[in-house]
Amino acid sequence: MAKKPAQTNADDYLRMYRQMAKIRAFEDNANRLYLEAKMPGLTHMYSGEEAVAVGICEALGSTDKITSTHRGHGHCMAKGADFKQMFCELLGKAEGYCRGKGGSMHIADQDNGNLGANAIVGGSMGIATGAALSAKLRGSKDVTVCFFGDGATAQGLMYEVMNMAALWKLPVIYACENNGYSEYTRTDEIAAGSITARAEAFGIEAHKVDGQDVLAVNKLTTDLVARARKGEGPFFIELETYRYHGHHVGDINREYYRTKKEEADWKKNRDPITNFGKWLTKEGIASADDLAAMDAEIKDEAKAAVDYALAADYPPEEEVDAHVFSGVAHARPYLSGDAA
Amino acid sequence: MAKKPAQTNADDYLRMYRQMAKIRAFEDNANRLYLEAKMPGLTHMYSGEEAVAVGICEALGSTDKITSTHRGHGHCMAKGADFKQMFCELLGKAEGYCRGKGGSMHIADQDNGNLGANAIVGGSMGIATGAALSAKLRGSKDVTVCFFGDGATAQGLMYEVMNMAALWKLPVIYACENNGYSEYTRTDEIAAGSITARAEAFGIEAHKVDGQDVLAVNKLTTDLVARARKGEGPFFIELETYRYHGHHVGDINREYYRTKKEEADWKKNRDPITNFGKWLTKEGIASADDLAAMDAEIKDEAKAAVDYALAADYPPEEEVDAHVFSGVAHARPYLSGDAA
Amino acid sequence: MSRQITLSKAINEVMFEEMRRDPSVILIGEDVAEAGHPFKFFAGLVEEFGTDRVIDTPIAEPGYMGIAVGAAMTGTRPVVDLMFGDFLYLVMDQLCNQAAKAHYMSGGKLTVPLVVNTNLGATRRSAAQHSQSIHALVAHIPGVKVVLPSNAHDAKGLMKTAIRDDNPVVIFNDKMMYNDKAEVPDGELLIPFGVANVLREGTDITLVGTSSMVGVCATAAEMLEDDGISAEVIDPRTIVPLDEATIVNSVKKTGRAIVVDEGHQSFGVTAEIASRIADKAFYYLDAPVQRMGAMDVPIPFSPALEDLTVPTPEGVADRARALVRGEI
Amino acid sequence: MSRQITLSKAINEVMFEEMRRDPSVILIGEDVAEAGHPFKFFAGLVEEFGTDRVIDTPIAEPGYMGIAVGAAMTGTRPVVDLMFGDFLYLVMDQLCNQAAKAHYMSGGKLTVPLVVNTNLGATRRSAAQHSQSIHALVAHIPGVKVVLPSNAHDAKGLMKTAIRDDNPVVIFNDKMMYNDKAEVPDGELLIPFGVANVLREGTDITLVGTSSMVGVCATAAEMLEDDGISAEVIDPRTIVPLDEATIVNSVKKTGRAIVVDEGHQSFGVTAEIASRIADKAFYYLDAPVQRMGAMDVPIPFSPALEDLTVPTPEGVADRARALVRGEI
Ligand SMILES: Cc1ncc(C[n+]2csc(CCOP(=O)(O)OP(=O)(O)O)c2C)c(N)n1
Ligand SMILES: Cc1ncc(C[n+]2csc(CCOP(=O)(O)OP(=O)(O)O)c2C)c(N)n1
Ligand SMILES: [Mg+2]
Ligand SMILES: [Mg+2]
Repeated sequence: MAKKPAQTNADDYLRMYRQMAKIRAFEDNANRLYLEAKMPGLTHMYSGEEAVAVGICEALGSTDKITSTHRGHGHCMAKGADFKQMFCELLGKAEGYCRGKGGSMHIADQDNGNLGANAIVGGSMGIATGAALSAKLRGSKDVTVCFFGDGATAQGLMYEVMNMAALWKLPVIYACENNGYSEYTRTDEIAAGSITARAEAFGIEAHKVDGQDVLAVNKLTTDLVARARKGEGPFFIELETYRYHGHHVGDINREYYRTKKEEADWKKNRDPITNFGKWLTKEGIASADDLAAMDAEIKDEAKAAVDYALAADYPPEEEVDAHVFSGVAHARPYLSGDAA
Repeated sequence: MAKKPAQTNADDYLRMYRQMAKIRAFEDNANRLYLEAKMPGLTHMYSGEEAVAVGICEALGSTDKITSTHRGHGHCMAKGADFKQMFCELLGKAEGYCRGKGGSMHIADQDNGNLGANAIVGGSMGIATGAALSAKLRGSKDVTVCFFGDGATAQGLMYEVMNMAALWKLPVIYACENNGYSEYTRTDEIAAGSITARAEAFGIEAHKVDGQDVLAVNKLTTDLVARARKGEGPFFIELETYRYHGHHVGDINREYYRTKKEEADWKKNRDPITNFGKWLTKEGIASADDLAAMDAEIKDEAKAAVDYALAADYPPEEEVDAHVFSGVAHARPYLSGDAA
Repeated sequence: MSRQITLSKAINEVMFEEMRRDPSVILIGEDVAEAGHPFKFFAGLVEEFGTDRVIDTPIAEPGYMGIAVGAAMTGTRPVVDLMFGDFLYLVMDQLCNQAAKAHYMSGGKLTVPLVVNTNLGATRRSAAQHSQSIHALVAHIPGVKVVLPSNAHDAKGLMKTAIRDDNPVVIFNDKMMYNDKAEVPDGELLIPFGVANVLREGTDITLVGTSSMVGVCATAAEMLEDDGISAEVIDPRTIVPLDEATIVNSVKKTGRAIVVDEGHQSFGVTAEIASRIADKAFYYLDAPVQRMGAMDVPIPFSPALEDLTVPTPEGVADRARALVRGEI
Repeated sequence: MSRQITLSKAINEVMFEEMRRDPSVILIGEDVAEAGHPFKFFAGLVEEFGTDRVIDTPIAEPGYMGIAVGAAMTGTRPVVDLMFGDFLYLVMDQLCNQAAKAHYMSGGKLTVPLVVNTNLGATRRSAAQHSQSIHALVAHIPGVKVVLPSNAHDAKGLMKTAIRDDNPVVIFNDKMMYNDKAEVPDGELLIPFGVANVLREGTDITLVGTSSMVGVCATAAEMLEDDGISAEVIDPRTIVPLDEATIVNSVKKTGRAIVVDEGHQSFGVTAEIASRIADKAFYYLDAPVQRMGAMDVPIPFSPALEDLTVPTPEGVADRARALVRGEI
């Protein structure tokens, strides 16, 4: 694990704020790209959940690993990704993190320890657990965080890998982002009993935390990461949070499954960025003007990255059968036995 | 649910004894057929676990359903199957329950409510839960029991279907036959935490019972079945039991994973048939001679059925592509578009 | 009475009509009730039939697939919705080891009347895990019937037949076709399995297309007409069972064939159909049977790459011209 | 140094040699440690390499397959044992949606060096859920290599290549072959993928056999020799990638071909290979390419029925004679 340079708390706090603001800016731009029909396909917005990704990823070093979800932009940014490569990927451009081959639902950023978003709900739970197994076997101190939604707790894979993680004491933290919905269905309609009790039944220590409070999330995670490094894992965290947008950008009329009042209430009273900004000013760490300046700077940076990505090139046609196999330049001739 | 005729307790007890003795006799013959190379393939012996199948199935009516496992002869007999058709199936003969197509690991006996054994560990958990859903939707009062081993608790499918069974309050009882081993591995090496707590975490009432005590099993199950019929299900039972033979008939040298002493101990002190026989004589329900006579009669019956099955015909060759599709006499012409 | 409706609407009608006709028909899947499915084709069902028969599930595909198998064995006829065909991988055990084999393994005792409603098709910019056409996998497993409607009319007639079939049937609709309209009769419409549709008769070449590729072949045939090439276009409609006779007889007449399917080309549907043609029409062939499937790569997200992976009318027409000219 | 060992022993040697050579190689599966696997081919490994590298798992195939994918992405080279090929259905999502696509979807960033060691083959009287040969399913998915050894020698050389490959590779050994012996060199043996083995040269007909069917074809070729028919026998050894040239060139020479594989015939391996031959050797063929796969039925338990479902040497020889005599 690459160690971060020593920093004052104030720096940490400001970086957390900045990271949350960057995620929000990214999503606002992504949504606009969709509305202006400049984005291929659909995407799932992380807005409202920023404190989860940032609180957790700020407790990790750059060689620690995460696995992400269909709602993954936040995780990716929080783990250190930059605007340009992310927007390029979102638009299918060659300079994207995955050379345009992955898109929104598959952004991976191996250099920062992000093993990839996943379009299969729950699909990365094994991968995260395997990364933790690998760290343990290789004698690395890296910890892996597996992000997934409340909806993913219905997937059997989760119980299979939690069982093994518990038996083998793996340095993995399962982070359940409970935003109250899976698609258009409330969590209580799809999850019987108690989510944390399910982890506990496998002998895994489980916690519940307010996912809108970046400091609470960060404090808990920092503690659990340290313990996981010492071999005390695995752990489970359920984070109560909320997505501001629809299930995906095209999910506009939501009233049949949740009220406008509920949405307004979360935005008004529980916004992770606003509330953390207030706390920063109250504590005298930053003035309102400082934060406004930071917001403006981030918006400009995002805008510039969007413009860059819009103008960037698509991958050349010959890349279509590259990267099918590692070590094989082009899959098509290879598959018929030509050259190995 | 077809109601059983009213009976005295003594009759019930003697029938339970008889059912357990029949299972033991079946397995002894199956093992002999294997050792004498008269049986195609391998099979998994239920000997030692008889009180589980019998205690549970005696609490069910004939239209109640069960799903069974690779170690399924006991469930099948306990649910009402007869020797002849079972031995015929075991030998791949046309008069077998499945016309020889299923064999030991797939015996199904729909008429007695047995939806089939399964060679995929945990593979029938969805089927059992679906049978319960169907009963509920159709307004039938049938209850379904899903048999599976401790090893099967590692399969994610179990958690997926328990979640739905709990959400939908289905009349299903999950019966975990914990015989201490899955193949050659001790249960504590493959199951973290607590098995019953896992069910409880989904809001499912869970019980643990001595699987060698047919009366205890039967009493608990009778109670839960009645409650399930009233819509209070699902339920979960963990039954502590033991298999006397190896994982399958070919698993002869077992000392690397369990001691001879442990095996001897279970057989001597916790045999479900011996102990229940002692109780019956102590209570004056049957004399030792009565029981010996019953045993002898069962042995003869089993022997006759084996001889019958050995002499019986294999299915005719033209059946090979029958039963691929319901309503299609022969799959081969059908698949190429000839006649529907 | 001419009436144009979308494929989504056709599915919707089938469900209404069949659920009214037969109370044992139930619908199971994610967000199929109040939400009426992400693609909206189940709108209104829960209001009429209630949550007992229109059942929203958690995101547990193996679980509810297994539940459907058990429910099918015991007196109901479940229609299981699988939101994306790509999720078939998750239910393969329950579909292929359980549903497909139960009737056979039980010597005919158990039956599993069950429909899986799912989809195939790329070019929605949905990337590799939401763009697959993996119907060939299911077609390889004995005991499952495989239905590939190519328009709203057939979607209705085939789905009704599927729901009344006593076996597991998997229906793959093309995602890109949900909003395409066709003339569809109101009420009863049953299309038998194993009967191909000859969309267009021709004498020079046979184009066999499935699902999304039927339209591609039809467009290619029009292009070819301009060149004076007469193409016969055949849509098998079901690949298990497969109407071999119609296809083979057509090729016996035309002497040339291209088989087009949106699944990956290697080890896929084009191989099966092409090799049956090459065998049964061997002595009538003027040129080798051609196969055009999706490129053997995971479907890329980038539009610039994705569009290269799927056969196009131009590509089919080019290949046909080359065949007719004797260049292959 | 002539040395005959069984296929089981070959697997055992590979694991010892590769785990010694490369500390990042690990073994994961059910009862692979103390028990040394139900088929015993991992005996002794845990004693030398310990439970850190020889890892017994619970019966959770999707789970440990997923774990292997993550471990492969992060510096280890897992060999995943899947006790029966039939359990592939359970791991399809992790294998086909995750392992197979990660390298591509990440634009080459992530690599998944992973081997699945599993099997195929019927006639063990194990019934429908333990007798399948479903390698065609995996072969259809881009991103996975598929290896079908037909003897102990190739099993060793191909498995070593697989472990050193940076991609997901699935090896299917024939269950009936675990105890069959062949001459196998001690120590290093690497057989490249995509290079077919011509077992026997011939001039009248080409028999292409895979895995269990290589022996069947070889026996058939001997029978045919008695009739004065000279058969060339080719074992592709890997079907992804496929050595098309060797097969096609052989058929160009002989003018006739039969493709034999133990997977179900429809939508399976025989279709792919036969249709490539029928295409690429079209102008050289004297008769239609023949396919012989397992019958399109679930494998029945009863010996009287099971033996009817799989191609036999007699059946292959009969078909070959008919072809050569121009009866097909
Ligand atoms: C295996 C699988 N099933 C279904 C889907 C379709 N789907 C995509 S996101 C989603 C809801 C996920 O809910 P949750 O896990 O709570 O995450 P959230 O969207 O709330 O962040 C569903 C059903 C999928 N992508 N994968
Ligand atoms: C999905 C699957 N994985 C592995 C196997 C191989 N197998 C057959 S029985 C068995 C052990 C099952 O243990 P348990 O569930 O405890 O049942 P028991 O044999 O003890 O009755 C295993 C691993 C299988 N049949 N199916
Ligand atoms: Mg959610
Ligand atoms: Mg057990």
